[in-house]
Amino acid sequence: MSLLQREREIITQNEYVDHFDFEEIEAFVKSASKELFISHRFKTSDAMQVQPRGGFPTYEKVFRLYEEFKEAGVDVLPLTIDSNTRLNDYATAKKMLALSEENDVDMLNGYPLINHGYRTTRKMITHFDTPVSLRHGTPDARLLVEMALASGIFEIEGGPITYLLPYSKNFPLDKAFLYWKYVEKVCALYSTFNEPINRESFGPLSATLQPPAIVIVIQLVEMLLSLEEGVKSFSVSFSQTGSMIQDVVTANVIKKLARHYADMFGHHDADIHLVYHQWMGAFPYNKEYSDALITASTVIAAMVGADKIITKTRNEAFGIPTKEANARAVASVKYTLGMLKGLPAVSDEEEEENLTSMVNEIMEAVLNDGADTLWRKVFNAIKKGHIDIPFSPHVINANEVITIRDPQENIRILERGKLPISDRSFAFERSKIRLNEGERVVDKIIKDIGIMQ
Amino acid sequence: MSLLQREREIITQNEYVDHFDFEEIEAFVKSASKELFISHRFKTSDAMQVQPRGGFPTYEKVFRLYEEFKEAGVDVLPLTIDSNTRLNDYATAKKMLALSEENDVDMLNGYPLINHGYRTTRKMITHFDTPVSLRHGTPDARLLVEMALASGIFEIEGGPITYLLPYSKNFPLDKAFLYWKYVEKVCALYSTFNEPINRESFGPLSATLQPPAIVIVIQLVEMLLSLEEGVKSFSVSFSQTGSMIQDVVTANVIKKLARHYADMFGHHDADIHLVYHQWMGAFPYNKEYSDALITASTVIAAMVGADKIITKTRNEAFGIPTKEANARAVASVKYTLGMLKGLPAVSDEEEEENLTSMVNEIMEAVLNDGADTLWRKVFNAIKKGHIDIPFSPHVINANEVITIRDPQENIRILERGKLPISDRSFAFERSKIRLNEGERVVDKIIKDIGIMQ
Amino acid sequence: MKVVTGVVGNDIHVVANRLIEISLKERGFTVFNLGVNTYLEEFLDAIVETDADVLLISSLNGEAEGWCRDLQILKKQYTFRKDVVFMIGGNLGVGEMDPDALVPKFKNYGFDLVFHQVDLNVGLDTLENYLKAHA
Amino acid sequence: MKVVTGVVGNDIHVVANRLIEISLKERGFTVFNLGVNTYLEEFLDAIVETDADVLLISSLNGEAEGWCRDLQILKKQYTFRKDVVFMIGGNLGVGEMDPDALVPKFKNYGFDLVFHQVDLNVGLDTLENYLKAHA
Ligand code: B12
Ligand code: B12
Repeated sequence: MSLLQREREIITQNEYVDHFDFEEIEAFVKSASKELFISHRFKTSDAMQVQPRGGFPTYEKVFRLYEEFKEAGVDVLPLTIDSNTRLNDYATAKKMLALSEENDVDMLNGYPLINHGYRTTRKMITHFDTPVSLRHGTPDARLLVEMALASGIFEIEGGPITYLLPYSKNFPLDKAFLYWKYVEKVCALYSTFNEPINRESFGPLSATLQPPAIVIVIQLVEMLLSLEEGVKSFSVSFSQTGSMIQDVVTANVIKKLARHYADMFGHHDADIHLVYHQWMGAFPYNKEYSDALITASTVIAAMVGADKIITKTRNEAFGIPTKEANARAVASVKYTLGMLKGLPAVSDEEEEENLTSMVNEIMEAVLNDGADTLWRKVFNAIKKGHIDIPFSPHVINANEVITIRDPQENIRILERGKLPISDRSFAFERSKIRLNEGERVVDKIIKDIGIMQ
Repeated sequence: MSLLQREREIITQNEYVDHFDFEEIEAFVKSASKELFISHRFKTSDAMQVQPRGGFPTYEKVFRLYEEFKEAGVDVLPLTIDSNTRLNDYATAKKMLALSEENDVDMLNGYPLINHGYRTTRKMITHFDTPVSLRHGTPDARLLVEMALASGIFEIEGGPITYLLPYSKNFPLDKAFLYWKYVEKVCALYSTFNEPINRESFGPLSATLQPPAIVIVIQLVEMLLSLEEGVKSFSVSFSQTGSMIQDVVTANVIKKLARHYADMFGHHDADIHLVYHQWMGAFPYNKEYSDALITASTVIAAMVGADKIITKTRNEAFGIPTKEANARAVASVKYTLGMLKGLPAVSDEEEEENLTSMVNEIMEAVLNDGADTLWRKVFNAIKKGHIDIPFSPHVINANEVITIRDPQENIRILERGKLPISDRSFAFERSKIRLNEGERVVDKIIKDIGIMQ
Repeated sequence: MKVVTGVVGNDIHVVANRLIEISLKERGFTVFNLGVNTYLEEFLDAIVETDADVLLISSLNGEAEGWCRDLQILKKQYTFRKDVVFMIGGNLGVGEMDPDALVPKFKNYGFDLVFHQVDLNVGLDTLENYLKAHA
Repeated sequence: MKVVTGVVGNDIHVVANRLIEISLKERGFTVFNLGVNTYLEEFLDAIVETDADVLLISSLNGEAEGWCRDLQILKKQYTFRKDVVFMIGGNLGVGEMDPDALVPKFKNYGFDLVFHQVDLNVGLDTLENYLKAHA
């Protein structure tokens, strides 16, 4: 028995888990419908895939949510996991699930996949015969991902950085790397059974004034860490910045560099896709404006040529959306994408050059670290502040980089902290910034956070 | 007394009109608030001006409509005239206005300006102290325009071609030219009193598969006919084509050529503006999709760099919108424009070159006609089919040009009829068209009309 | 079968009218298209002149009611075959209307088939079935 | 005046928290920011340790109710000044809630000032007025 398999047996032996029948699961995946694989969909369709967010505690409510989504023309279904499960607290999740089932009140903010188990969940997934994407935010997602794959969920979101630095205050980063290494390995293994499992990184990070250079670096390293373990289909992602041209530039650069670095590391056979998140920052407290924001961001997604778009709802500022609001957004995004035609190929050479330089400068610093493995290099880069995410709640994050918006609402680096970018790149960034006479940086930041409100 | 003034006295002596006090009107215009002039607004603001459509029979209802619009942040108010007035049938308009006032039911589809008179209407216009745009569709608008200007309405939409060929079956075209000549002259005269009166042409035409080359030619000739009489501020316009790139190309070419032809005819001092109409064709029977269409078209307006946008509503497919639906669209368009930033400068050289050539080829043919005056040359061009509007209901229109959409939904010329475009330009157009195996043109046209539904 | 068609009143929305002509011809009808901006009398004259089987009126701009309420009276002044089918469609109200209220109203005015915001082909299918049923 | 602040429970929405710290300092308060992901006991410990005048809790992700319903019980286990102002704000419900129902609920839990989906500065203005009134 391989080392990995021994680990898997331990991980899946858990008091909240029914016996894991690895053979049966392998047989299931081998004969699973191609329709369940988003990697297959990417190969066979040119259309931008539309995926909402959403999850409820009970099987019935998720089932009804999926029905609503299907009616709205959804391409990819989400399965969002509750926060107890994310923290591996299956006992609480079990209790709350029972309460939710008895009282018809939601006591969990997502689907407790461990407690439902793969035998039950698979029924739903195969019933809808549509790709499902696992949305969680779990630093230790080993059991969760086993359960997801066994259920027929063939896209796994997350990564050691993107699901940690924006989502956690003090979960140890080195552990996160090792737990995700396991996840990558299992995904790679399953990818040999049928169509590839698709892994997706979470580019929005803290969703607040994130500089594209840092977002791209993190996308690239999570991609490399995944491909290194044998994953063959990977989606890099980012979220709407607030400036149309910055979105376009970010997309052009990330597409180019993702391919470049994948090839550089010998992963010529890996498929790489681009996912665009609709505005992830603070939404307006006005549902009609939120509708407009959702449509405008759909137009931009089409312009940047994303392979998948992840949608928001008109309820975003208020709270967790109803299934109706969620389906409404899907239908409206599908309509917009269907109607939008004649999209121009846009670019801005100077901006693309500068962004490319910054990403390459940081990547060089990361890769030149003395550690023996890639994950350790990345770990060190974060510790050194070479990778530094504004508005991360995590204690390991340097929190020295400060970003503000220029007059076009492009996000610019005002303080570079320990970012290993060249003076030239930094000067370019600074040259775009305009502060009004007497305007304080903090007031500008507050304004810049609220641009969509 | 000048010839024009003699004409004016005759026109304004009408049994439905109270005494026209030309001196008092001149004094009013001379001292009128600059805020009433959109030409002044264009000079002093960079923001895209937002203007809805709308009008009701009674003073009170228009007043309440304006209040609603102001609350939504409107930039330019519309005054849409009822169809009896458009046909100079003031007797019926009077009767219907009385019925509307008595019964609180609208018996007219717009505001009967002649019956209300300028003394009353001016109160409302000056009260709101916001530019008002006259929207009518009247071939003989002489009295109507006198009344509008005397009321403080300092933007006049329309033109001899654009308000005739899409709006009428058999009103004589030569008369339309002469009546509009009068309108231009009066506008020019008033332009010397204070800020210039702005004239605006109606580029959407029949709003159905209109080829940009024809739209632009018509915009140019109406502009020249207006500037020729001394008008100093003119807006050319067009409506969303269905292809983002075609909108951008159309805007780039029309801006360039409008300036070019104005200068060529010596009108260096004329200000020229660009107006973008949100989708003017068939709307979806789904209000949420209509919202999305309205937002997407706002994004495009921002990309083409329009000076003014004219909005639609979510009720478009159903019928005349309520004031609430109308104000909602204004608020949402204002939000979208405020939030959209970092717009790229887009262009497509090859397309722009071809469109420029087609417009110049047609313009050359028009200007080379043997007639002595510009309006006669244009009249002859229409009679000869050198200018030919698809889906015009007018008997004089040649109806030989057939347009269909290419795979990017660009509108392309399939049959050129008598259009004087070169074989090269025509070949370019044809080269873009793809008909599916066995697909009939008429089925394609039906599909192409319904792309937004 | 002969069909007289056109758009009633001061309405100049010509797009549907062009499509109607094409569709009717395709379905094998002989079409007399009076175009937009056609008054009720002109339609009735045309029925007489052409000995038509069907009158197919469009209205889009909201004028339908104003023009059609006197159809019954007008019909009496003309002599034509009893079995001429009167049909109207398009956008039959001003503003947003309840279709369930509009249809009976226009049937009262003397129309056999009434279509408010109904797709053309659905309408023409219904017409063909109606003609078969009454043949 | 000393303020203890932070985000309660497993909530990691840090943006408002950062702004709160800055705004409080600007208004002249001495700030002890416990950051995101802070449990109720930690807040109460900090009041004791710092002898704070105000406890300002944020909650964004909908967990507020779950964490705060036992505040009264917990308060009894601690000894601190009677006049400490308890304040909470952010997004206090799951899904879309009626603010008129939420505010009394949280007042019952033992909060003096409750702000559901209310702008930060409005909340801080209210706090300052409250402090003046109770000085
Ligand atoms: C950015 C964001 C994120 C980022 C957070 C990054 C980070 N580390 O900070 C990411 C993407 C990581 C994230 C994750 C999650 N999020 Co989140 N997120 C948002 C979002 C879009 C904006 C929040 C924000 O930064 N706003 C800007 C700041 C300045 O404003 P604010 O936080 O609203 O605070 C203002 C006021 O509330 C007030 N205020 C705050 N505290 C206090 C205190 C007092 C006393 C006063 C007076 C005022 C006050 O002052 C601020 C300025 O006016 C909101 C939705 C929205 N509002 O549009 C959802 C939202 C808060 N998130 C939500 C959820 C559920 C989550 C998740 C649990 C699950 C998920 N959907 O992925 C996760 C996990 C988080 C966890 N464990 O808690 C929900 C909460 C649901 C509810 N309450 O019903 C929201 C409302 C989205 C939604 N509609 O579903 N999120
Ligand atoms: C294009 C258009 C115009 C163009 C018309 C160009 C031309 N000459 O044809 C222009 C810009 C010039 C125009 C002008 C006006 N228009 Co207009 N226009 C439209 C628009 C956007 C699309 C119409 C269209 O071409 N649709 C495509 C065709 C193929 O579809 P259709 O006409 O809806 O017809 C379908 C069905 O109704 C059906 N059908 C039609 N007839 C029949 C008959 C039968 C028997 C059956 C079964 C089916 C059937 O078959 C078709 C295919 O399915 C509509 C709104 C909309 N629908 O989105 C407004 C609309 C029809 N217009 C309207 C109005 C008021 C006007 C104006 C009076 C005033 C103004 N707002 O400017 C003017 C003046 C016109 C006049 N004197 O009549 C209103 C009517 C209001 C109402 N009924 O309550 C509408 C609904 C817009 C609105 N919401 O205010 N218009």
